[in-house]
Amino acid sequence: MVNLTTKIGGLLLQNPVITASGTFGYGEEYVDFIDINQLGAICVKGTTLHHREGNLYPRMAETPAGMLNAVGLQNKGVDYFINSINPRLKAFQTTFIVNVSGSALDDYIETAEKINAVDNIPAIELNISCPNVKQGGMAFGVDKDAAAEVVKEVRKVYHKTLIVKLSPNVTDIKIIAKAVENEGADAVSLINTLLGMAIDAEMQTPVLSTITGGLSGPCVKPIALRMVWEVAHTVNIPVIGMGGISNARDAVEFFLAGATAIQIGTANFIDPTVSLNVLQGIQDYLERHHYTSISEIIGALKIS
Amino acid sequence: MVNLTTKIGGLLLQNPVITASGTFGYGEEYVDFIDINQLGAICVKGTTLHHREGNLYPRMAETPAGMLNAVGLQNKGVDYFINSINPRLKAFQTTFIVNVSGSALDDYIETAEKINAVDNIPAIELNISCPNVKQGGMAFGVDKDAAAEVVKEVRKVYHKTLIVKLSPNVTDIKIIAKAVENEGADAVSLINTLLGMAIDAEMQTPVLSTITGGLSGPCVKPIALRMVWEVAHTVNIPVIGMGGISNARDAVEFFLAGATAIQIGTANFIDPTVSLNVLQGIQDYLERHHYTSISEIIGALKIS
Amino acid sequence: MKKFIGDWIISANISLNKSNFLLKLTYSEPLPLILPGQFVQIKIDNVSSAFLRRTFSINYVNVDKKEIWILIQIVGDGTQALSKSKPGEKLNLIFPLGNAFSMPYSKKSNLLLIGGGVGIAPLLFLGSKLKEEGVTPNFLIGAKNADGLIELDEFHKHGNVFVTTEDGSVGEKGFVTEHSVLQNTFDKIYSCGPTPMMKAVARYAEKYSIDCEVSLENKMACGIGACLCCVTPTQHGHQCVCTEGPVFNTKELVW
Amino acid sequence: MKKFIGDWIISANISLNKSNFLLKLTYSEPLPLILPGQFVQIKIDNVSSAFLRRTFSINYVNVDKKEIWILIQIVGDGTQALSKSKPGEKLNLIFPLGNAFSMPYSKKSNLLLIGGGVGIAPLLFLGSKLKEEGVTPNFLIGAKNADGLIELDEFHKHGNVFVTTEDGSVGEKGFVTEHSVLQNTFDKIYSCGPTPMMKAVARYAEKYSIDCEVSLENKMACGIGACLCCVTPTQHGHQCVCTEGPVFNTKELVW
Ligand SMILES: Cc1cc2nc3c(=O)[nH]c(=O)nc-3n(C[C@H](O)[C@H](O)[C@H](O)COP(=O)(O)OP(=O)(O)OC[C@H]3O[C@@H](n4cnc5c(N)ncnc54)[C@H](O)[C@@H]3O)c2cc1C
Ligand SMILES: Cc1cc2nc3c(=O)[nH]c(=O)nc-3n(C[C@H](O)[C@H](O)[C@H](O)COP(=O)(O)OP(=O)(O)OC[C@H]3O[C@@H](n4cnc5c(N)ncnc54)[C@H](O)[C@@H]3O)c2cc1C
Ligand SMILES: Cc1cc2nc3c(=O)[nH]c(=O)nc-3n(C[C@H](O)[C@H](O)[C@H](O)COP(=O)(O)O)c2cc1C
Ligand SMILES: Cc1cc2nc3c(=O)[nH]c(=O)nc-3n(C[C@H](O)[C@H](O)[C@H](O)COP(=O)(O)O)c2cc1C
Ligand code: FES
Ligand code: FES
Repeated sequence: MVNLTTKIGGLLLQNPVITASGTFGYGEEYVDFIDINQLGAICVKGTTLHHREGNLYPRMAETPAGMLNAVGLQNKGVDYFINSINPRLKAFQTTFIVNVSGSALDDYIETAEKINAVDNIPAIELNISCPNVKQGGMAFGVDKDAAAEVVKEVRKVYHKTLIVKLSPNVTDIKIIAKAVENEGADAVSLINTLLGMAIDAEMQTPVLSTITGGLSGPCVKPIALRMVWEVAHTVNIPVIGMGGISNARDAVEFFLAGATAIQIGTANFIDPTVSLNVLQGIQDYLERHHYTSISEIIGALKIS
Repeated sequence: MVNLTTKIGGLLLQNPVITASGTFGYGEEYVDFIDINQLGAICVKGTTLHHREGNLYPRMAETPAGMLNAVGLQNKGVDYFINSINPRLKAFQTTFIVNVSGSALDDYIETAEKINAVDNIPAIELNISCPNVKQGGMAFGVDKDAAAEVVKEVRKVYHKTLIVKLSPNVTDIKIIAKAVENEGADAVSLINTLLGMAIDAEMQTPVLSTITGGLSGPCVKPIALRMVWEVAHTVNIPVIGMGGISNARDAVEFFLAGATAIQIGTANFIDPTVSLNVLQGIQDYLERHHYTSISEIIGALKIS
Repeated sequence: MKKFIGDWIISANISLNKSNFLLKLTYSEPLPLILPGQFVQIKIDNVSSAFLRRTFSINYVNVDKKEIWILIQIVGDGTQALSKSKPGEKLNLIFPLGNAFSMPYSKKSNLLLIGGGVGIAPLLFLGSKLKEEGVTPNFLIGAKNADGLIELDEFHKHGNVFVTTEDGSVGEKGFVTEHSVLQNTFDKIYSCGPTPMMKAVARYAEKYSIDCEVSLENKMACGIGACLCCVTPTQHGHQCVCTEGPVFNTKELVW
Repeated sequence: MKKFIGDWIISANISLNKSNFLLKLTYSEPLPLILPGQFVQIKIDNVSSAFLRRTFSINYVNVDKKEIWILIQIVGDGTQALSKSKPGEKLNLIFPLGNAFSMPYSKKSNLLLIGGGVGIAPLLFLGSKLKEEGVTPNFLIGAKNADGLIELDEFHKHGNVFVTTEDGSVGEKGFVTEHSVLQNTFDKIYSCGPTPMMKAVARYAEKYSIDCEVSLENKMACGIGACLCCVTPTQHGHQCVCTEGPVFNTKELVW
């Protein structure tokens, strides 16, 4: 039996397979298909200080080997999460991570502070990289000073495991990663979606109500893998890798590149059982290659 | 009969379909499959001051709806191009654009100067965005001051149509586009490849000899379209759009987003006749929608 | 309602006209409860341009045969590929998804089911259920022309059928909202079809204070309420068509 | 040599063992000149993971029947999909690509054609051509075991066949470079197979000063010299395997 446990800062996960924020609801949506208790963790939907209606429909466009979304952080706000959703989550035996989103510094701080007080939530993922809201989180994620500031301020009020989710829409993601590490992030997760656009040639209109949206799915995997590799060689905190992971082989690639855990997003839409299949596949890979622990392949890429 | 001619600075193209540098050799490679004289233009392989052997094999990895390449600007240098290749190109009736690549400012200047003296070459595409060579062009393309400087210096010695090819590996491509416009670029072309990576999970090695490489093909289309849209709304010079175009519908999307001409790259590998099929399809689209000129759809995206 | 993921076997693929076909699918296990108005998400293998699942209403359910029907219009690569699928092949489905049409309180209800184009799909199942429960439904079906009228024989099995065609080739000429059957009084209208048609029906229903339910077709990624892509504006804000719908009472919608 | 793009019809798909199959393809027009060692690029439709064309040697040409054979080993999604293709289906090919094995100067040449695994593919065509030109080739074929020996009957039609298997189940036990036929003197060796095998053959040829040509299998994007992805280091710098090769004289290679 291989050891699949993995550590993200002070947080010990039973295994390194996490479902990505915005693609797995609150986990409950998937209980008919899989035993979500077997997941390493679940990153819940982006949560903001106040209720948000999100963007207008249409919010989705299919693209080659991927999709664009422009959900725009629709959620009922952090208080609703704490009072009405979280109590139900306590029934599950997996780790829930709250994806904290915002459009202003104070929003992040206040939301993080509220989640800090929630017993059963041991970590937040600070989403400074959502491309889908005006004056949205992405502005923080693409500027090293802004990224540093939000992490610094959140760190003051948030005392559990702080994961910062990075934007791929930058010239040099290493600089942003380093900046948030310096301010006390316990881990970074990447990548969030890439800013993209879809056009309906016959209607001559954008497909999304917001014109641009966030690209995810297998199409982004090569970019995500490169960024995980770059960041893992830059920071000393754990890196959580994601972007297009659809099967165990993809996941292994991210571990080899240096990811301590991985997240699965868009692939859940095509196969709601994919996360546990990936978990099983990782275990099979480790056994086939005679490893005893997932840690043995993390960053193990051979460079000649 | 619709009017397909399109103007790039002082250069009039018979139609807006150009084959992309590095994917169409010198055009000669395709004469068995199509009449290359019918193309709007051909961007020849990246040409440097000196002969370059390029990167070690393997240089290619297939990815979901795309590919990574790490050719590394293999070419025999500008003098060889002028003396041994270009004389043959004079037999063709299409426009040849030389893609000028380099790894130092002086290389760009000297190469551009030499091409300036070549009668039958009315334009260069200044490649400040190749991700595949160490200290390579991309360093210029991701920094607005460096980009401005190389364009400024090349502009001094190059007096024909100067197209600057932009890198998508930046936080804000609009800033780079504006910077090169300010220094006298006649047009910008985008996107070059996105920096990506592929890993062989079983071998636990990178697939490419250079570890990272440039991503192209349909997978990048949403990103390319977004950048073309952003740049077209920023600069007043023509924008040549590319990235994943595989059929006429894709091409029309780029025109609607604001491209004055389009380039076709990776798709040539899958179908060596694709460029003329796209040309025919654009014509059909225009006729079907009762347009008389390609110019009528350039930037015609309807935003509500 | 519990959702499932599983492989179904294609038992028949029947071409109805140039652009419509009917898939009959059978399941290896007893069917779970499936209600009229619910839909499935089908995984399309081996079509590079069909990345996400494709969403289709459940056209008819035969519990004894462990069979469901899916009525499909060919519009793009995904539906094109499905049209070429052959009996014996497997299709992976997530099912049954979404809410359902509400069933009438009284067996005496006079019900009108208005469908246009492939939007008739869920109405056959709804009508068959109503019939089972002792209410004979009235189907009002609109199409461009005679060729666009599909499954009419099936509808005749379960209720009264009224038809309009835009070219007048069959039934009354014009749009569904112009059909003379509307001069009767109805207790409830159910509708599915192109949005302009459903909006016209909703306006008609509002005018005559008839309760009206429509089935929406928003673009979906997950189909199970996880991605929040498929929303429609309602009196209670954005709601997911895949979980709060696809059936909405038109009073709830911000149209 | 002029290259073509066109649709071929699958006339037969013959399974040879668990992982190898033979496709016979026919063309509607008279075949252009095709030489031994040349290859084709096949477009794989409807396999989302097969984005680029797949490259295969031409295994055999029958000009009269306007037919070519492609011998394929299943290694990934693309070849897997091809293995399921059915007679009557079309495949789009770019052909004929690359250079060719050089033919001997003299009809008295004693030639050895060494193939391993699916690398035997181009050697059948080469052998058949040599035979046509009056030179009886010697085929030396290596495989892991009896099951890995494919097309042996075809090779027997065109020359003398020698076999090694790693488990000794057929022919001599061991690697091709250990076979006793190598004690004879040869004027030229042609080889295609796994790189370690070809390197061993090249070392052998060098040791005994025998002219040696090998066929390389680098990863290709375009197949026609346009992308410069498929290079191999040679005495003259990087050369494209798709245009300067796939056949190289081992003297030219930097191995
Ligand atoms: C709840 C619901 C029930 C439906 N029931 C039926 C039915 O019974 N019969 C039927 O023929 N069609 C039905 N549709 C529409 C059907 O889902 C689309 O026609 C189909 O997805 C098109 O796929 P494609 O690959 O052929 O087309 P493409 O145009 O290539 O599809 C591209 C993308 O757009 C989406 N899309 C395209 N058209 C629609 C549409 N009208 N609605 C939603 N998404 C769309 C696709 O899912 C895909 O993501 C229903 C849609 C919904 C949401
Ligand atoms: C000149 C030449 C001749 C060849 N002749 C034959 C032949 O006659 N019979 C045969 O079975 N195979 C032959 N091959 C190898 C064949 O091209 C690959 O096995 C095939 O492309 C694998 O495709 P896949 O989708 O099944 O595998 P995947 O592993 O999914 O392919 C992934 C990618 O790697 C490339 N690739 C994988 N293996 C190879 C390989 N060995 N060589 C080159 N590219 C590869 C594919 O083209 C694709 O781009 C030849 C290759 C070359 C270059
Ligand atoms: C529909 C959708 C909604 C998303 N919502 C969020 C979100 O609320 N917060 C966040 O940090 N990331 C969000 N993401 C990004 C994903 O968590 C993930 O970073 C991205 O999709 C890349 O991974 P993938 O390719 O596996 O999907 C969303 C992605 C999708 C597709
Ligand atoms: C194999 C290969 C080689 C390339 N070489 C060059 C080059 O020499 N100079 C350059 O400016 N761009 C080069 N490119 C980038 C293309 O010109 C184009 O910008 C990019 O591939 C995006 O377009 P596509 O998706 O249509 O291929 C190359 C791309 C590929 C795939
Ligand atoms: S389709 Fe995902 S929430 Fe409705
Ligand atoms: S495969 Fe493109 S040059 Fe050889």
